[in-house]
Amino acid sequence: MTGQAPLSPQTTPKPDQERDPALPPVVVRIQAEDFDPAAEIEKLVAGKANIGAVVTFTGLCRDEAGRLAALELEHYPGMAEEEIGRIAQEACRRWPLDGILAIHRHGRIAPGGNIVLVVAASRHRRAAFEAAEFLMDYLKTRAPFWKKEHLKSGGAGEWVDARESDNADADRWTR
Amino acid sequence: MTGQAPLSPQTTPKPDQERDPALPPVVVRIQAEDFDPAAEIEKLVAGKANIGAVVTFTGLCRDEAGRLAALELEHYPGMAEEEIGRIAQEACRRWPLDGILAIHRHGRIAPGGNIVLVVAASRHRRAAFEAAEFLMDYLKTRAPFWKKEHLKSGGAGEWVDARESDNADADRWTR
Amino acid sequence: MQIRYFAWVRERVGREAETLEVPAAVTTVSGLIDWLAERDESYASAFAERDTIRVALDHEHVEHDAPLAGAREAAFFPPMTGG
Amino acid sequence: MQIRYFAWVRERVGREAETLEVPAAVTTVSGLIDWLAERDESYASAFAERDTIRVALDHEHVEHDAPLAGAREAAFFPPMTGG
Repeated sequence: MTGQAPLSPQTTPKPDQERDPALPPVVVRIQAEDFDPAAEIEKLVAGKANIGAVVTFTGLCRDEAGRLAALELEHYPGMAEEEIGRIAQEACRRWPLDGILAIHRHGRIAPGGNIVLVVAASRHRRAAFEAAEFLMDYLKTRAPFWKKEHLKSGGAGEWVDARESDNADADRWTR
Repeated sequence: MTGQAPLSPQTTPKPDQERDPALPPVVVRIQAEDFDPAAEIEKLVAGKANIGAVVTFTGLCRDEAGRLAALELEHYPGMAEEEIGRIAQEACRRWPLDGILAIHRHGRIAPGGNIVLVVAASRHRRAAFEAAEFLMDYLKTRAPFWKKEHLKSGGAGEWVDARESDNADADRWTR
Repeated sequence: MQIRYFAWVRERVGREAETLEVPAAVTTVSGLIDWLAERDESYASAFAERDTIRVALDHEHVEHDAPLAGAREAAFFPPMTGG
Repeated sequence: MQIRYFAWVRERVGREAETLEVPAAVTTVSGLIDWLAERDESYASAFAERDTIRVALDHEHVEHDAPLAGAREAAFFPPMTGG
Protein backbone atom coordinates (compact mmCIF):
# COMPACT_ATOMS: atom_id res chain seq x y z
CA MET A 1 0.00 0.00 0.00
CA THR A 2 1.42 3.38 -0.96
CA GLY A 3 0.62 7.00 -0.36
CA GLN A 4 -0.83 6.74 3.13
CA ALA A 5 0.31 9.90 4.85
CA PRO A 6 1.75 9.13 8.29
CA LEU A 7 0.37 11.09 11.21
CA SER A 8 3.16 10.86 13.75
CA PRO A 9 1.90 7.48 14.95
CA GLN A 10 4.12 7.69 18.02
CA THR A 11 2.17 10.65 19.35
CA THR A 12 -1.33 9.92 18.08
CA PRO A 13 -3.43 9.21 21.15
CA LYS A 14 -5.48 6.05 21.50
CA PRO A 15 -9.20 6.80 21.76
CA ASP A 16 -9.25 5.73 25.38
CA GLN A 17 -6.44 8.08 26.39
CA GLU A 18 -7.36 11.16 28.40
CA ARG A 19 -7.00 14.57 26.74
CA ASP A 20 -4.27 16.77 28.13
CA PRO A 21 -6.23 19.35 30.16
CA ALA A 22 -3.85 22.09 28.96
CA LEU A 23 -5.01 21.58 25.37
CA PRO A 24 -7.74 23.85 23.97
CA PRO A 25 -11.28 22.71 23.19
CA VAL A 26 -11.64 20.56 20.08
CA VAL A 27 -15.01 20.46 18.35
CA VAL A 28 -15.61 17.76 15.71
CA ARG A 29 -19.01 17.14 14.14
CA ILE A 30 -20.16 14.92 11.27
CA GLN A 31 -23.61 15.86 10.09
CA ALA A 32 -25.98 15.84 7.11
CA GLU A 33 -27.31 19.33 7.90
CA ASP A 34 -25.68 22.51 6.63
CA PHE A 35 -23.58 24.61 9.01
CA ASP A 36 -23.30 28.33 9.68
CA PRO A 37 -19.61 29.34 9.67
CA ALA A 38 -20.27 32.69 11.40
CA ALA A 39 -22.20 31.11 14.27
CA GLU A 40 -19.56 28.39 14.73
CA ILE A 41 -16.73 30.93 14.83
CA GLU A 42 -18.62 33.06 17.32
CA LYS A 43 -19.08 30.07 19.66
CA LEU A 44 -15.40 29.14 19.37
CA VAL A 45 -14.01 32.57 20.27
CA ALA A 46 -16.73 33.72 22.69
CA GLY A 47 -15.32 34.98 25.97
CA LYS A 48 -11.67 34.52 24.95
CA ALA A 49 -10.30 38.05 24.64
CA ASN A 50 -6.74 36.91 24.00
CA ILE A 51 -7.35 35.38 20.58
CA GLY A 52 -5.58 37.44 17.93
CA ALA A 53 -6.17 35.33 14.82
CA VAL A 54 -8.96 33.15 13.48
CA VAL A 55 -8.45 31.23 10.24
CA THR A 56 -11.45 29.61 8.61
CA PHE A 57 -11.53 27.17 5.72
CA THR A 58 -14.81 26.44 3.97
CA GLY A 59 -14.85 23.68 1.37
CA LEU A 60 -17.66 23.97 -1.16
CA CYS A 61 -19.14 21.67 -3.78
CA ARG A 62 -18.00 22.91 -7.21
CA ASP A 63 -20.30 22.58 -10.21
CA GLU A 64 -17.41 21.32 -12.39
CA ALA A 65 -18.24 23.74 -15.19
CA GLY A 66 -21.96 22.97 -14.95
CA ARG A 67 -21.49 19.21 -15.37
CA LEU A 68 -22.36 18.24 -11.79
CA ALA A 69 -25.86 17.82 -10.34
CA ALA A 70 -24.63 16.91 -6.85
CA LEU A 71 -21.96 15.15 -4.84
CA GLU A 72 -22.89 12.28 -2.58
CA LEU A 73 -20.64 11.92 0.43
CA GLU A 74 -20.35 8.51 2.05
CA HIS A 75 -18.59 8.22 5.39
CA TYR A 76 -17.60 5.69 8.04
CA PRO A 77 -19.68 6.66 11.09
CA GLY A 78 -17.70 6.57 14.29
CA MET A 79 -14.30 6.40 12.65
CA ALA A 80 -14.84 9.72 10.82
CA GLU A 81 -15.31 11.61 14.10
CA GLU A 82 -12.46 9.75 15.79
CA GLU A 83 -9.96 10.23 12.98
CA ILE A 84 -10.67 13.96 12.57
CA GLY A 85 -10.48 14.26 16.36
CA ARG A 86 -7.04 12.64 16.35
CA ILE A 87 -5.83 15.06 13.65
CA ALA A 88 -7.23 18.05 15.58
CA GLN A 89 -5.53 16.87 18.80
CA GLU A 90 -2.25 16.58 16.91
CA ALA A 91 -2.72 20.17 15.67
CA CYS A 92 -3.20 21.27 19.30
CA ARG A 93 0.11 19.67 20.24
CA ARG A 94 1.96 21.28 17.34
CA TRP A 95 0.63 24.86 17.58
CA PRO A 96 -0.44 27.14 20.46
CA LEU A 97 -4.18 27.13 19.73
CA ASP A 98 -7.09 28.58 21.68
CA GLY A 99 -9.65 26.49 19.83
CA ILE A 100 -10.06 24.26 16.82
CA LEU A 101 -13.18 23.07 15.06
CA ALA A 102 -14.01 20.76 12.17
CA ILE A 103 -17.45 20.05 10.75
CA HIS A 104 -17.84 17.65 7.82
CA ARG A 105 -21.14 17.00 6.08
CA HIS A 106 -22.28 13.72 4.55
CA GLY A 107 -25.09 12.85 2.17
CA ARG A 108 -26.12 14.67 -1.01
CA ILE A 109 -24.70 18.17 -1.52
CA ALA A 110 -25.52 20.43 -4.48
CA PRO A 111 -23.01 22.72 -6.23
CA GLY A 112 -22.33 25.81 -4.14
CA GLY A 113 -23.21 23.91 -0.97
CA ASN A 114 -20.92 23.64 2.04
CA ILE A 115 -18.96 20.39 2.52
CA VAL A 116 -16.46 21.09 5.27
CA LEU A 117 -15.62 23.82 7.78
CA VAL A 118 -12.35 24.11 9.67
CA VAL A 119 -11.63 26.90 12.15
CA ALA A 120 -8.39 27.47 14.08
CA ALA A 121 -8.03 30.23 16.68
CA SER A 122 -4.76 31.34 18.23
CA ARG A 123 -2.92 34.31 19.67
CA HIS A 124 -0.72 34.14 16.58
CA ARG A 125 -1.44 34.44 12.88
CA ARG A 126 1.03 31.83 11.66
CA ALA A 127 -0.19 29.23 14.17
CA ALA A 128 -3.82 29.71 13.10
CA PHE A 129 -2.98 29.50 9.39
CA GLU A 130 -0.75 26.47 9.75
CA ALA A 131 -3.08 24.55 12.06
CA ALA A 132 -6.04 25.07 9.72
CA GLU A 133 -4.05 24.00 6.67
CA PHE A 134 -2.57 20.99 8.51
CA LEU A 135 -6.04 19.89 9.61
CA MET A 136 -7.41 20.20 6.08
CA ASP A 137 -4.45 18.39 4.48
CA TYR A 138 -4.76 15.42 6.83
CA LEU A 139 -8.54 15.43 6.73
CA LYS A 140 -8.38 15.07 2.92
CA THR A 141 -6.10 12.03 3.06
CA ARG A 142 -7.13 10.35 6.33
CA ALA A 143 -10.77 11.11 7.21
CA PRO A 144 -12.97 8.25 5.96
CA PHE A 145 -15.17 10.07 3.43
CA TRP A 146 -15.76 9.22 -0.22
CA LYS A 147 -17.35 11.39 -2.90
CA LYS A 148 -19.51 10.13 -5.73
CA GLU A 149 -20.56 12.42 -8.56
CA HIS A 150 -24.14 12.69 -9.79
CA LEU A 151 -24.18 14.26 -13.24
CA LYS A 152 -26.71 16.65 -14.68
CA SER A 153 -26.78 14.45 -17.79
CA GLY A 154 -28.19 11.73 -15.53
CA GLY A 155 -25.25 9.47 -16.35
CA ALA A 156 -24.18 6.94 -13.74
CA GLY A 157 -22.11 8.71 -11.09
CA GLU A 158 -18.40 8.01 -10.78
CA TRP A 159 -16.46 7.81 -7.54
CA VAL A 160 -14.06 10.72 -7.31
CA ASP A 161 -10.44 9.58 -7.54
CA ALA A 162 -8.01 10.47 -4.79
CA ARG A 163 -5.45 13.02 -5.98
CA GLU A 164 -1.76 12.34 -5.58
CA SER A 165 -1.30 16.05 -4.85
CA ASP A 166 -3.37 15.64 -1.68
CA ASN A 167 -0.91 13.06 -0.37
CA ALA A 168 1.94 15.40 -1.25
CA ASP A 169 0.19 18.22 0.64
CA ALA A 170 -0.13 16.06 3.75
CA ASP A 171 3.45 14.82 3.46
CA ARG A 172 4.70 18.41 3.78
CA TRP A 173 3.96 18.28 7.52
CA THR A 174 6.26 15.31 8.11
CA ARG A 175 9.31 17.03 6.65
CA MET B 1 16.97 51.15 5.94
CA THR B 2 16.61 47.46 6.64
CA GLY B 3 13.84 44.90 6.85
CA GLN B 4 11.53 46.32 4.19
CA ALA B 5 10.04 43.23 2.56
CA PRO B 6 10.27 43.49 -1.22
CA LEU B 7 7.06 42.96 -3.16
CA SER B 8 8.27 41.97 -6.60
CA PRO B 9 8.66 45.62 -7.59
CA GLN B 10 9.02 44.64 -11.24
CA THR B 11 5.45 43.35 -11.38
CA THR B 12 3.68 45.68 -8.96
CA PRO B 13 1.33 47.78 -11.08
CA LYS B 14 1.35 51.54 -11.01
CA PRO B 15 -1.96 52.95 -9.77
CA ASP B 16 -2.76 54.30 -13.22
CA GLN B 17 -2.31 50.95 -14.93
CA GLU B 18 -5.42 49.10 -16.05
CA ARG B 19 -6.34 45.89 -14.26
CA ASP B 20 -5.97 42.74 -16.30
CA PRO B 21 -9.61 41.84 -17.13
CA ALA B 22 -8.79 38.15 -16.62
CA LEU B 23 -8.02 38.79 -12.94
CA PRO B 24 -10.76 38.21 -10.35
CA PRO B 25 -12.50 40.97 -8.42
CA VAL B 26 -10.44 42.61 -5.70
CA VAL B 27 -12.27 44.31 -2.82
CA VAL B 28 -10.27 46.57 -0.49
CA ARG B 29 -11.89 48.73 2.16
CA ILE B 30 -10.47 50.86 4.98
CA GLN B 31 -13.13 51.81 7.48
CA ALA B 32 -13.78 52.74 11.09
CA GLU B 33 -16.96 50.65 11.29
CA ASP B 34 -16.96 46.98 12.21
CA PHE B 35 -17.42 44.37 9.47
CA ASP B 36 -19.46 41.19 9.19
CA PRO B 37 -17.22 38.35 7.92
CA ALA B 38 -20.17 36.12 6.96
CA ALA B 39 -21.85 38.81 4.87
CA GLU B 40 -18.59 39.71 3.14
CA ILE B 41 -17.86 36.08 2.27
CA GLU B 42 -21.38 35.61 0.93
CA LYS B 43 -21.00 38.61 -1.37
CA LEU B 44 -17.62 37.38 -2.61
CA VAL B 45 -18.76 33.86 -3.57
CA ALA B 46 -22.34 34.68 -4.64
CA GLY B 47 -23.18 33.27 -8.04
CA LYS B 48 -19.81 31.56 -8.54
CA ALA B 49 -20.56 27.83 -8.36
CA ASN B 50 -17.04 26.78 -9.26
CA ILE B 51 -15.38 27.99 -6.06
CA GLY B 52 -14.16 25.01 -4.05
CA ALA B 53 -12.29 26.71 -1.23
CA VAL B 54 -12.71 29.87 0.82
CA VAL B 55 -10.07 30.83 3.38
CA THR B 56 -10.83 33.61 5.83
CA PHE B 57 -8.49 35.35 8.22
CA THR B 58 -9.88 37.52 10.98
CA GLY B 59 -7.46 39.55 13.07
CA LEU B 60 -8.77 40.53 16.49
CA CYS B 61 -7.65 42.94 19.19
CA ARG B 62 -6.16 40.90 22.05
CA ASP B 63 -6.57 42.06 25.62
CA GLU B 64 -2.89 41.30 26.40
CA ALA B 65 -3.75 39.40 29.55
CA GLY B 66 -6.22 42.07 30.66
CA ARG B 67 -3.69 44.90 30.42
CA LEU B 68 -5.19 46.59 27.35
CA ALA B 69 -8.16 49.02 27.31
CA ALA B 70 -8.04 49.51 23.53
CA LEU B 71 -5.85 49.76 20.47
CA GLU B 72 -5.87 52.93 18.42
CA LEU B 73 -5.12 52.36 14.75
CA GLU B 74 -3.68 55.25 12.77
CA HIS B 75 -3.45 54.93 8.99
CA TYR B 76 -2.36 56.81 5.89
CA PRO B 77 -5.59 57.49 3.98
CA GLY B 78 -5.25 56.87 0.28
CA MET B 79 -1.98 54.98 0.49
CA ALA B 80 -3.50 52.31 2.77
CA GLU B 81 -6.10 51.35 0.14
CA GLU B 82 -3.59 51.56 -2.70
CA GLU B 83 -0.91 49.49 -0.99
CA ILE B 84 -3.29 46.71 0.07
CA GLY B 85 -4.75 46.81 -3.45
CA ARG B 86 -1.28 46.29 -4.92
CA ILE B 87 -0.65 43.30 -2.63
CA ALA B 88 -4.05 41.81 -3.53
CA GLN B 89 -3.36 42.24 -7.25
CA GLU B 90 -0.03 40.50 -6.80
CA ALA B 91 -1.83 37.60 -5.07
CA CYS B 92 -4.17 37.38 -8.09
CA ARG B 93 -1.20 37.02 -10.39
CA ARG B 94 0.44 34.35 -8.24
CA TRP B 95 -2.58 32.11 -7.54
CA PRO B 96 -5.70 31.13 -9.51
CA LEU B 97 -8.24 33.06 -7.43
CA ASP B 98 -11.94 33.64 -7.95
CA GLY B 99 -12.05 36.54 -5.54
CA ILE B 100 -10.01 38.28 -2.86
CA LEU B 101 -11.05 40.76 -0.21
CA ALA B 102 -9.34 42.79 2.50
CA ILE B 103 -11.01 45.08 5.02
CA HIS B 104 -8.89 46.95 7.58
CA ARG B 105 -10.36 49.06 10.34
CA HIS B 106 -8.89 52.23 11.82
CA GLY B 107 -9.64 54.20 14.98
CA ARG B 108 -10.17 52.87 18.47
CA ILE B 109 -10.81 49.12 18.81
CA ALA B 110 -11.51 47.34 22.10
CA PRO B 111 -10.19 43.86 23.04
CA GLY B 112 -12.14 41.16 21.22
CA GLY B 113 -12.99 43.59 18.41
CA ASN B 114 -12.24 42.92 14.73
CA ILE B 115 -9.20 44.64 13.19
CA VAL B 116 -8.73 43.03 9.79
CA LEU B 117 -10.53 40.60 7.49
CA VAL B 118 -8.94 38.81 4.55
CA VAL B 119 -10.84 36.37 2.33
CA ALA B 120 -9.45 34.38 -0.61
CA ALA B 121 -11.64 32.19 -2.80
CA SER B 122 -10.37 29.68 -5.35
CA ARG B 123 -11.13 26.38 -7.03
CA HIS B 124 -8.21 24.97 -5.05
CA ARG B 125 -7.53 24.68 -1.35
CA ARG B 126 -3.79 25.40 -1.45
CA ALA B 127 -4.26 28.51 -3.60
CA ALA B 128 -6.85 29.94 -1.20
CA PHE B 129 -4.69 29.23 1.88
CA GLU B 130 -1.50 30.60 0.35
CA ALA B 131 -3.09 33.72 -1.12
CA ALA B 132 -4.73 34.61 2.21
CA GLU B 133 -1.50 34.08 4.14
CA PHE B 134 0.54 36.00 1.54
CA LEU B 135 -1.88 38.92 1.71
CA MET B 136 -1.74 39.00 5.53
CA ASP B 137 2.06 38.72 5.66
CA TYR B 138 2.54 41.64 3.27
CA LEU B 139 -0.26 43.65 4.80
CA LYS B 140 1.49 43.42 8.20
CA THR B 141 4.79 44.75 6.85
CA ARG B 142 3.68 47.11 4.04
CA ALA B 143 0.20 48.51 4.69
CA PRO B 144 0.56 51.95 6.36
CA PHE B 145 -1.13 51.31 9.72
CA TRP B 146 0.25 51.91 13.20
CA LYS B 147 -1.08 50.64 16.51
CA LYS B 148 -0.96 52.56 19.78
CA GLU B 149 -1.91 50.87 23.04
CA HIS B 150 -4.29 52.43 25.54
CA LEU B 151 -3.86 50.75 28.90
CA LYS B 152 -6.51 49.93 31.49
CA SER B 153 -4.19 51.45 34.09
CA GLY B 154 -4.63 54.74 32.27
CA GLY B 155 -0.90 54.92 31.64
CA ALA B 156 0.29 56.76 28.54
CA GLY B 157 -0.13 54.51 25.53
CA GLU B 158 2.91 53.12 23.74
CA TRP B 159 3.25 52.64 20.00
CA VAL B 160 3.42 48.92 19.23
CA ASP B 161 6.84 47.89 17.94
CA ALA B 162 7.15 46.16 14.60
CA ARG B 163 8.13 42.51 15.02
CA GLU B 164 11.13 41.12 13.18
CA SER B 165 9.20 37.87 12.77
CA ASP B 166 6.67 39.69 10.59
CA ASN B 167 9.41 40.66 8.16
CA ALA B 168 10.63 37.07 8.16
CA ASP B 169 7.08 35.90 7.40
CA ALA B 170 6.83 38.24 4.42
CA ASP B 171 10.30 37.29 3.19
CA ARG B 172 9.17 33.66 2.85
CA TRP B 173 7.28 34.60 -0.33
CA THR B 174 10.39 35.90 -2.08
CA ARG B 175 12.34 32.68 -1.68
CA MET C 1 -15.47 -10.41 13.26
CA GLN C 2 -17.46 -7.46 11.96
CA ILE C 3 -16.38 -6.55 8.41
CA ARG C 4 -17.39 -3.28 6.74
CA TYR C 5 -17.02 -2.03 3.17
CA PHE C 6 -17.23 1.52 1.84
CA ALA C 7 -17.58 3.31 -1.53
CA TRP C 8 -16.67 1.18 -4.56
CA VAL C 9 -15.41 -1.68 -2.36
CA ARG C 10 -18.93 -1.82 -0.87
CA GLU C 11 -20.51 -1.69 -4.32
CA ARG C 12 -18.34 -4.52 -5.64
CA VAL C 13 -18.78 -6.77 -2.60
CA GLY C 14 -22.50 -6.00 -2.72
CA ARG C 15 -22.96 -5.37 0.97
CA GLU C 16 -22.18 -2.74 3.61
CA ALA C 17 -21.25 -5.02 6.46
CA GLU C 18 -21.27 -8.63 7.62
CA THR C 19 -20.15 -10.69 10.57
CA LEU C 20 -17.79 -13.51 9.61
CA GLU C 21 -16.02 -16.29 11.50
CA VAL C 22 -12.42 -15.68 10.49
CA PRO C 23 -10.23 -18.84 10.71
CA ALA C 24 -7.59 -18.74 13.43
CA ALA C 25 -4.91 -19.16 10.75
CA VAL C 26 -5.75 -15.71 9.41
CA THR C 27 -3.65 -13.43 11.61
CA THR C 28 -2.90 -10.31 9.49
CA VAL C 29 -4.81 -7.77 7.41
CA SER C 30 -3.11 -9.19 4.33
CA GLY C 31 -4.23 -12.69 5.26
CA LEU C 32 -7.77 -11.44 5.79
CA ILE C 33 -7.80 -9.88 2.31
CA ASP C 34 -6.56 -13.20 0.80
CA TRP C 35 -9.28 -15.08 2.63
CA LEU C 36 -12.06 -12.65 1.62
CA ALA C 37 -10.93 -12.47 -2.02
CA GLU C 38 -11.37 -16.25 -2.31
CA ARG C 39 -15.03 -16.18 -1.20
CA ASP C 40 -16.50 -15.46 -4.64
CA GLU C 41 -16.12 -13.28 -7.72
CA SER C 42 -17.65 -10.20 -6.06
CA TYR C 43 -15.00 -10.25 -3.35
CA ALA C 44 -12.28 -11.09 -5.88
CA SER C 45 -13.31 -8.03 -7.92
CA ALA C 46 -13.47 -5.78 -4.84
CA PHE C 47 -9.94 -6.72 -3.79
CA ALA C 48 -8.40 -7.00 -7.27
CA GLU C 49 -6.64 -3.61 -7.08
CA ARG C 50 -5.16 -4.77 -3.85
CA ASP C 51 -2.58 -2.02 -3.39
CA THR C 52 -5.25 0.69 -3.52
CA ILE C 53 -7.34 -0.84 -0.72
CA ARG C 54 -7.13 1.00 2.62
CA VAL C 55 -7.87 -0.77 5.86
CA ALA C 56 -8.99 0.25 9.32
CA LEU C 57 -9.06 -1.99 12.40
CA ASP C 58 -11.39 -0.77 15.14
CA HIS C 59 -11.57 2.71 13.53
CA GLU C 60 -7.82 3.21 13.10
CA HIS C 61 -5.87 3.19 9.84
CA VAL C 62 -3.46 0.24 9.56
CA GLU C 63 -1.06 -1.07 6.93
CA HIS C 64 -1.63 -4.40 5.16
CA ASP C 65 1.02 -6.12 7.27
CA ALA C 66 -0.71 -5.22 10.55
CA PRO C 67 -1.73 -8.12 12.83
CA LEU C 68 -5.46 -8.55 13.42
CA ALA C 69 -4.64 -8.90 17.13
CA GLY C 70 -8.17 -9.42 18.36
CA ALA C 71 -9.72 -6.49 16.49
CA ARG C 72 -13.51 -6.56 16.60
CA GLU C 73 -14.08 -4.63 13.35
CA ALA C 74 -12.18 -4.47 10.06
CA ALA C 75 -13.13 -2.00 7.32
CA PHE C 76 -12.02 -1.92 3.68
CA PHE C 77 -12.30 1.11 1.42
CA PRO C 78 -10.64 3.08 -1.41
CA PRO C 79 -8.38 6.09 -0.76
CA MET C 80 -10.36 8.83 0.97
CA THR C 81 -11.75 11.78 -0.99
CA GLY C 82 -13.43 13.92 1.66
CA GLY C 83 -12.83 17.56 2.50
CA MET D 1 5.94 69.73 -1.55
CA GLN D 2 3.33 68.18 0.73
CA ILE D 3 5.01 66.42 3.69
CA ARG D 4 3.11 64.04 5.97
CA TYR D 5 4.06 62.39 9.26
CA PHE D 6 2.51 59.40 10.97
CA ALA D 7 2.57 57.68 14.38
CA TRP D 8 5.52 58.64 16.58
CA VAL D 9 7.19 60.58 13.78
CA ARG D 10 4.06 62.77 13.72
CA GLU D 11 4.09 63.11 17.51
CA ARG D 12 7.75 64.16 17.57
CA VAL D 13 7.48 66.62 14.68
CA GLY D 14 4.32 67.97 16.31
CA ARG D 15 2.21 68.12 13.15
CA GLU D 16 0.39 65.83 10.73
CA ALA D 17 1.25 67.56 7.50
CA GLU D 18 2.72 70.70 6.03
CA THR D 19 3.57 72.17 2.65
CA LEU D 20 7.22 73.13 2.31
CA GLU D 21 9.35 74.73 -0.41
CA VAL D 22 12.11 72.17 -0.78
CA PRO D 23 15.36 73.64 -2.17
CA ALA D 24 16.28 72.45 -5.68
CA ALA D 25 19.54 71.08 -4.27
CA VAL D 26 17.56 68.46 -2.30
CA THR D 27 17.09 65.66 -4.86
CA THR D 28 16.80 62.43 -2.85
CA VAL D 29 14.79 61.08 0.08
CA SER D 30 17.99 61.02 2.11
CA GLY D 31 18.68 64.67 1.26
CA LEU D 32 15.13 65.56 2.26
CA ILE D 33 15.59 63.87 5.65
CA ASP D 34 18.87 65.79 6.18
CA TRP D 35 17.14 69.05 5.31
CA LEU D 36 14.12 68.38 7.57
CA ALA D 37 16.27 67.22 10.52
CA GLU D 38 18.06 70.58 10.49
CA ARG D 39 14.86 72.62 10.88
CA ASP D 40 14.65 72.40 14.68
CA GLU D 41 14.92 70.04 17.63
CA SER D 42 11.48 68.49 17.04
CA TYR D 43 12.49 67.41 13.55
CA ALA D 44 15.93 66.36 14.72
CA SER D 45 14.29 64.13 17.34
CA ALA D 46 11.80 62.69 14.84
CA PHE D 47 14.56 61.68 12.44
CA ALA D 48 17.18 60.68 15.02
CA GLU D 49 16.60 56.93 14.57
CA ARG D 50 17.14 57.47 10.90
CA ASP D 51 17.41 53.83 9.83
CA THR D 52 14.01 52.98 11.26
CA ILE D 53 12.17 55.71 9.32
CA ARG D 54 10.10 54.45 6.38
CA VAL D 55 9.28 56.72 3.48
CA ALA D 56 6.58 56.87 0.82
CA LEU D 57 6.55 59.13 -2.24
CA ASP D 58 3.11 59.70 -3.73
CA HIS D 59 1.73 56.71 -1.77
CA GLU D 60 4.43 54.21 -2.75
CA HIS D 61 7.15 52.80 -0.49
CA VAL D 62 10.65 53.92 -1.47
CA GLU D 63 14.16 53.44 -0.10
CA HIS D 64 16.19 56.31 1.34
CA ASP D 65 18.31 56.56 -1.80
CA ALA D 66 15.29 57.13 -4.06
CA PRO D 67 15.23 60.36 -6.10
CA LEU D 68 12.43 62.80 -5.27
CA ALA D 69 11.84 63.08 -9.04
CA GLY D 70 9.01 65.55 -8.90
CA ALA D 71 6.95 63.72 -6.26
CA ARG D 72 4.09 65.84 -4.93
CA GLU D 73 3.85 64.14 -1.50
CA ALA D 74 6.42 62.61 0.82
CA ALA D 75 5.44 60.73 3.98
CA PHE D 76 7.59 59.66 6.93
CA PHE D 77 6.63 57.01 9.45
CA PRO D 78 7.87 54.14 11.66
CA PRO D 79 7.71 50.50 10.53
CA MET D 80 4.09 49.45 10.01
CA THR D 81 2.19 47.52 12.68
CA GLY D 82 -1.22 46.94 11.11
CA GLY D 83 -3.05 43.68 10.54
